[in-house]
Amino acid sequence: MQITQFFRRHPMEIILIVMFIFLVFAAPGFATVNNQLNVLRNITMQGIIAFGMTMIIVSGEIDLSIGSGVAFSGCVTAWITRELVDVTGPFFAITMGALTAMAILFGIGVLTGKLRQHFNMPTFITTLGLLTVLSGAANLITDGFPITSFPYEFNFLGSGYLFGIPFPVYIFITLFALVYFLMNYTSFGRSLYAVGGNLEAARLSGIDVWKTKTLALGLTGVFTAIAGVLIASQILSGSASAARGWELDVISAVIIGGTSLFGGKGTVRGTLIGVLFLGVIVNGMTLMNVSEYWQYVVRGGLIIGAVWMNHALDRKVKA
Amino acid sequence: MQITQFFRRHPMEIILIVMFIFLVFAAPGFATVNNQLNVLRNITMQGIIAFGMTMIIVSGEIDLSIGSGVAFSGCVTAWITRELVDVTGPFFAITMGALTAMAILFGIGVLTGKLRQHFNMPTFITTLGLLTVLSGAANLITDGFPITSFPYEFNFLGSGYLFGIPFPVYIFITLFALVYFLMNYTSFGRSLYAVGGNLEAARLSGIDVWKTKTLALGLTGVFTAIAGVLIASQILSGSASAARGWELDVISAVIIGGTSLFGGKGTVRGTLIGVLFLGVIVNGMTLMNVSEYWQYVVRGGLIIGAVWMNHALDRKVKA
Amino acid sequence: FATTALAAELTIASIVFQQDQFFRTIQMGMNSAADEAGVTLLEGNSESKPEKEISLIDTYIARGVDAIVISPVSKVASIPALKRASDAGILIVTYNSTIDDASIPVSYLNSAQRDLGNSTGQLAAEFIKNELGGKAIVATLGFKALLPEISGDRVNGFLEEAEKGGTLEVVSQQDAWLAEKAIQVAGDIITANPNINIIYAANEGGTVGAVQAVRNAGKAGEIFVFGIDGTEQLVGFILDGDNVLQAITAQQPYVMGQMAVQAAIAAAKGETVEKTVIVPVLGISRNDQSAAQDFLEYLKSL
Amino acid sequence: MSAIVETQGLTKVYGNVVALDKFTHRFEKSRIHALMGKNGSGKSTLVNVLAGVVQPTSGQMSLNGKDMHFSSPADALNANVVTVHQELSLVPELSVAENIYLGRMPKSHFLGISKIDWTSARTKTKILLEDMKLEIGPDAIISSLSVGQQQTVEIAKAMSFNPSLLLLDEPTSALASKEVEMLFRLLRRLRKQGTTMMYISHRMSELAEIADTVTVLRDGKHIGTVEMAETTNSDIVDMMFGNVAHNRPAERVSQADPNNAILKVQGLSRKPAYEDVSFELFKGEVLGIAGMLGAGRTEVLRSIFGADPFDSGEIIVDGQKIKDPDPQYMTEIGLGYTPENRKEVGLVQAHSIHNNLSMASLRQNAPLGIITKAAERPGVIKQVDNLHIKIDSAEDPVSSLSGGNQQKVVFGNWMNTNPKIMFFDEPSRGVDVQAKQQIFKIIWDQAEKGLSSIFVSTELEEMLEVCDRILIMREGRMIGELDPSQTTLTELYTACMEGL
Ligand SMILES: Nc1ncnc2c1ncn2[C@@H]1O[C@H](COP(=O)(O)OP(=O)(O)OP(=O)(O)O)[C@@H](O)[C@H]1O
Ligand SMILES: Nc1ncnc2c1ncn2[C@@H]1O[C@H](COP(=O)(O)OP(=O)(O)OP(=O)(O)O)[C@@H](O)[C@H]1O
Ligand SMILES: [Mg+2]
Ligand SMILES: [Mg+2]
Repeated sequence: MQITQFFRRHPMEIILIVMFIFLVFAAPGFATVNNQLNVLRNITMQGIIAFGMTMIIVSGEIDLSIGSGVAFSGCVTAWITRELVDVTGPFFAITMGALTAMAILFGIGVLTGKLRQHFNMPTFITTLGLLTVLSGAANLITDGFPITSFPYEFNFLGSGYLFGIPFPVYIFITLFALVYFLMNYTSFGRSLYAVGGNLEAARLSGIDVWKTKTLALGLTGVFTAIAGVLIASQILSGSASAARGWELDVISAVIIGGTSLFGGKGTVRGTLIGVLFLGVIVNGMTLMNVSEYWQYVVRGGLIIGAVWMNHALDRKVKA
Repeated sequence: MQITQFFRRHPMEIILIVMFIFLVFAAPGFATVNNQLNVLRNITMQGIIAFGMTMIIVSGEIDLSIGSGVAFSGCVTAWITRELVDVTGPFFAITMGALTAMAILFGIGVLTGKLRQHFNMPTFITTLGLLTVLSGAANLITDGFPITSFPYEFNFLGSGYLFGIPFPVYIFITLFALVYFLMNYTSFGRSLYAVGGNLEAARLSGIDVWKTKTLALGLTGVFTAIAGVLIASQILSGSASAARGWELDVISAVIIGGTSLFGGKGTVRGTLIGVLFLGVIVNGMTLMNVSEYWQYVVRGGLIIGAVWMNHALDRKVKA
Repeated sequence: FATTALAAELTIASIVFQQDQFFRTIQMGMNSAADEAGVTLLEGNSESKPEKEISLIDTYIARGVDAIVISPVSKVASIPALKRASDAGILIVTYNSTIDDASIPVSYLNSAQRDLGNSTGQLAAEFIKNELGGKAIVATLGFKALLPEISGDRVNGFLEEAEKGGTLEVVSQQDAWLAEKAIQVAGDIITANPNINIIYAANEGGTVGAVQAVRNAGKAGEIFVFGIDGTEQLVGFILDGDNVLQAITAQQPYVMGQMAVQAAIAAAKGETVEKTVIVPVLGISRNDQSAAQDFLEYLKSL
Repeated sequence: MSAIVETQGLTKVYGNVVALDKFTHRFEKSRIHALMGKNGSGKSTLVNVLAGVVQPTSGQMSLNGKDMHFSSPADALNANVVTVHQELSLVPELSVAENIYLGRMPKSHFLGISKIDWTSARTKTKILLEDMKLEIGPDAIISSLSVGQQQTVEIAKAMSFNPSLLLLDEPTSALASKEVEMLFRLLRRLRKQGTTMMYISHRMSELAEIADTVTVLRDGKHIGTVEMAETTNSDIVDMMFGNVAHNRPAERVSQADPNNAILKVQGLSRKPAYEDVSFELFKGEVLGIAGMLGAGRTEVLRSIFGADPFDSGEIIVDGQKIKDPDPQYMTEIGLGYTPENRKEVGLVQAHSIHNNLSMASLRQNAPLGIITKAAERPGVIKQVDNLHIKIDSAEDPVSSLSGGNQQKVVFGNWMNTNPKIMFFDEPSRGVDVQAKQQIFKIIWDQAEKGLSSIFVSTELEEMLEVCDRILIMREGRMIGELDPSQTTLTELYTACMEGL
């Protein structure tokens, strides 16, 4: 009884566990500690952004520019590092670069929010335009060639281990906790839900709806920049071709986690499950050596299937 | 007075004309008849789909799978042609192939609608999953190699001329007229607006809201298949890598044309303008030999700028 | 330890960076070599994205493969992950493209990207000298936004050799690597520069598109296309009577795939392998129809 | 054109709530049957079942002796069963004409192709609207009309069907006297033509005028049916509430402090909605603004609250001039506003009752930006108790409440902010008699504690009952002021209609 209740209320958790158990037996090397740490590290970057995206989508908006945003911020960081490193040394140079990238993407998020506020421009289209602009900008910064200005030690950030756990995982957990706190225990977080649920009702209740949306967009910009720096650290360079197409992966993870695209409904806990789900699928299929083409079919099918299950069970609970 | 009125009501037309005049002077060869015909042919494929997408978006849904849909239908057509050509001759084989592709994509559109109806699955996520599935399927059909089963004559469909005008342009115009008629003079078309504007009100008024949405999705599937066949004809093969990323171009065109992403508002005439706008940008920049990276920046910026102008002027008219 | 391993116990991971027929053919070559030796071959695709590549490599490290056969996405961005793999005792073999740190791969097999451009360039130089009177107006189609380094090598390699046939005036350099996009871009270029007489496309999709665009414009016999890659469709264009596609340079992906896996197996068995292996490229020109015919037969036999 | 409706054990269950409980009754033809009952008693549910909007959990219904099974509203419409729903159901972006003929636009044929005949749709709409004496153009876009006007469009739409059974769920809740008269004229005409009608309203005064029978529901059960001619209002109230009713409000003394104008408005204009509006609101006062449909009351309140802009004029709160009011700032300095259309802008329908009751006080409860449910719970419990909101659990979505109970949530949301000044725009819309009294009592209690409020209602009786002072608004202008204790209903009505 209790179990079926749990199942109905948390279908994604169950699906994830079932898939996990299946892979333990079916995918060689899946169950090793090393591989699990790997999965964690691999989902870190998209996961961080997905946490931010959850806030955006709950608030009733969307951000399609994050793929280019990641590449852009890696390139900015690498570029500033290259310019400064001889003068200031690598540590300061990289810090400056990363902070600049965060500031720029925060600013772009805020600008997107302002365009929404003052001109009612859908974030869908603004960020779609930005996807192209930022990709072009990243290429212009690098002139198409990866900028390799980082010292080898920088690799630690994205690929190093601390107490046996990949370093980025700590960032991942910290940001998850932060967003969890924001969404559940702050007036900003509550406002996200209200604003996404009914903009006008929220406005008439004295909530600063635009500040709320804009902040969500800006914060996600910062998260995107962090992911970009981590990627740059992993590949030890700023590359304009990184992270192409991530927007769709990240949004998928958020939706799989039960967040409603129409706004007003969703949890970052769900997003965590969604991120793990996608991460485990990719890892499992690679380990099982599923052919490239079938991977596409299986992955798309599983996304549809998972969301379908989510909705089908949700209906049952309600009825 | 009249002119400022027109300007305010039809900002995109004006932007388009201004850009056109600019290009006449700035882009070598832009003003030639040949080039204009070229632009027309180039926008045909995305344009056809954009007409369908207008119906979908007005009805309050979205389709993100069309890029893969185009590739898929080209591959299906090529594949069936290869299997049948020796038995039936090329004409019948290609016809069969094209019809099969249309039927499959129509079916998938209907299925998407049914999932929305019965499980409240957002079309955003279903079609996002399909984007991946169809791409995988196209690759499985072709095993990664373009299928070159078409006779040279088939090239006419996508690249030939009739009375001095590229043949696909006739298809483009026919489908535009069809969608225009549907959206303005049929119950189905008006239901699209009602359903997208207020689903519950439409339902209470006795409109079959799900049939309306489903039909829009199915029809767009057919249009996507037609575009796929035209592309296959142009490149004389079925290739799984064709049309990647089109979904975003097509949606951009629809939004630039003034259709609201929230449903209930939009015209196919606007979409035509949006399609022309994007087509002319690409053509103009190529003619001016703008570097690839700058093209990205300019294109994204122009999309944002155009939609911004649209919204800014719209406000003025209302105030 | 690896030196005493039996081939049958080996697991080799292979990574391509794109989903196209070139890499598909490489995979077929790899498969045939793996089957022959009875080793397990895993297949992955990094989709030209450095972060996806890292994730694949890490997954294969976790799975404990014996060797990774890879066409790295970037000379530099791919180093850290491959170094990690190498440090974990996994043998690295690079093909098609490689990394700047030569200490990591045990072997590198390649048709140098520049050679590809050079080869078509040489055929073009000859054509320019003989048919165009030493003067050519040229446009190029690359894939800079996708893979800037390789695109640069192929385009510049072409121009460097083609110049030897006379004076070149390069009027347009654009990106277009998918056929349908290349039709549009090449069509636009032809409109902008009606006096152009040579279009060079640096990959298969671009070449198909360029040929179709010239046909669309009714400029067969006035504009001549030079391309890269030897596929059935392109060889077909060479054999076509309409005189549009003049020459292509085929890599030998099948052979390259075979040799890459063989090198990995050999290294895993402790045999010495060549540090660098150049897989020859094959220029195919309209002037030598029988060679083209032979090549087509070869393709069909794969 | 006529219809006898019979229901047999009709039951509708939502989760744990039995909204309609074995409802069995026969509704005779060519009559107007009033459905009465307090908020949440199941009236709308009955209508929704008859209209095919929801399917009954069990039970049968029949029309003229024939079983009817409606699986969708379309089925009901096909059987000539037409409904005016409690909540507005028009498509905002479309024109009046298209909304009226939604899904059944007139067609013409050309070369064998059937296409929509726009001219005919416009003409037919024009005739229909003129017949109803409405001054709305067929091409007007719905979203540009006031709520009252939209309500009349809905009625026009229902009329255009020539219904044999017409279900009216609080059609007058957004209408003023003139439009109510218009509606009643139409209903009488339909009755003469043989149409059977069910009529839901919380306005007792309307029953005598329009209803033939009264059917009372309580907790989803059929309590009884009486002939209107043979009953009195207090009998009906007894049936509705059992014997707990009849707490007429105590006479009250105005708490207004005429020396302390907490809110001053001077020369506020935004043409064409309103012009040169000036008035003062005193501390502790309940100030009414009366006017006909579209007089501009809502617009003025929204502008003061900062929900809409204004062109010129001054707003002074507590002696302080407010430059650019916006809802957030106004909330901060102690204003509150309950909007007239709760469904669209008053509530977040998908969210819990808890969240809706805590929305406006969010920032008050989170001085450092940090908030917990526990901190909000006392406020939630207080409002549920004070307002007798009928809920199962505070975590249920507010959309599961009946219309009247939703209205109470809107009200409670603002009470939780402990406001200094409140604007109540149609606070009693859709609220049953008893709940209405509760709401009024709270307004008065708060006034005693120093709350100043502006009260707007289309029901003039109510205005007289509640307010200390009434301003009259006509066509966007303040034209005068009345003392309710010195004014009869007729006088107030005349003032609104024709000026002072
Ligand atoms: N969709 C729903 N889900 C759950 N419960 C519902 C739903 N609709 C109505 N109810 C419940 O059914 C009961 C009857 O509601 P109904 O809307 O019929 O009342 P009503 O008599 O029309 O009240 P009012 O006068 O306030 O409009 C209420 O307790 C309400 O909470
Ligand atoms: N969104 C809008 N766009 C254009 N005009 C509007 C809009 N809302 C209201 N109006 C117009 O402004 C005038 C005042 O409307 P308002 O809603 O303030 O009237 P009201 O006195 O509150 O009456 P009601 O009982 O209808 O709410 C009306 O003529 C109405 O048509
Ligand atoms: Mg009701
Ligand atoms: Mg009003």
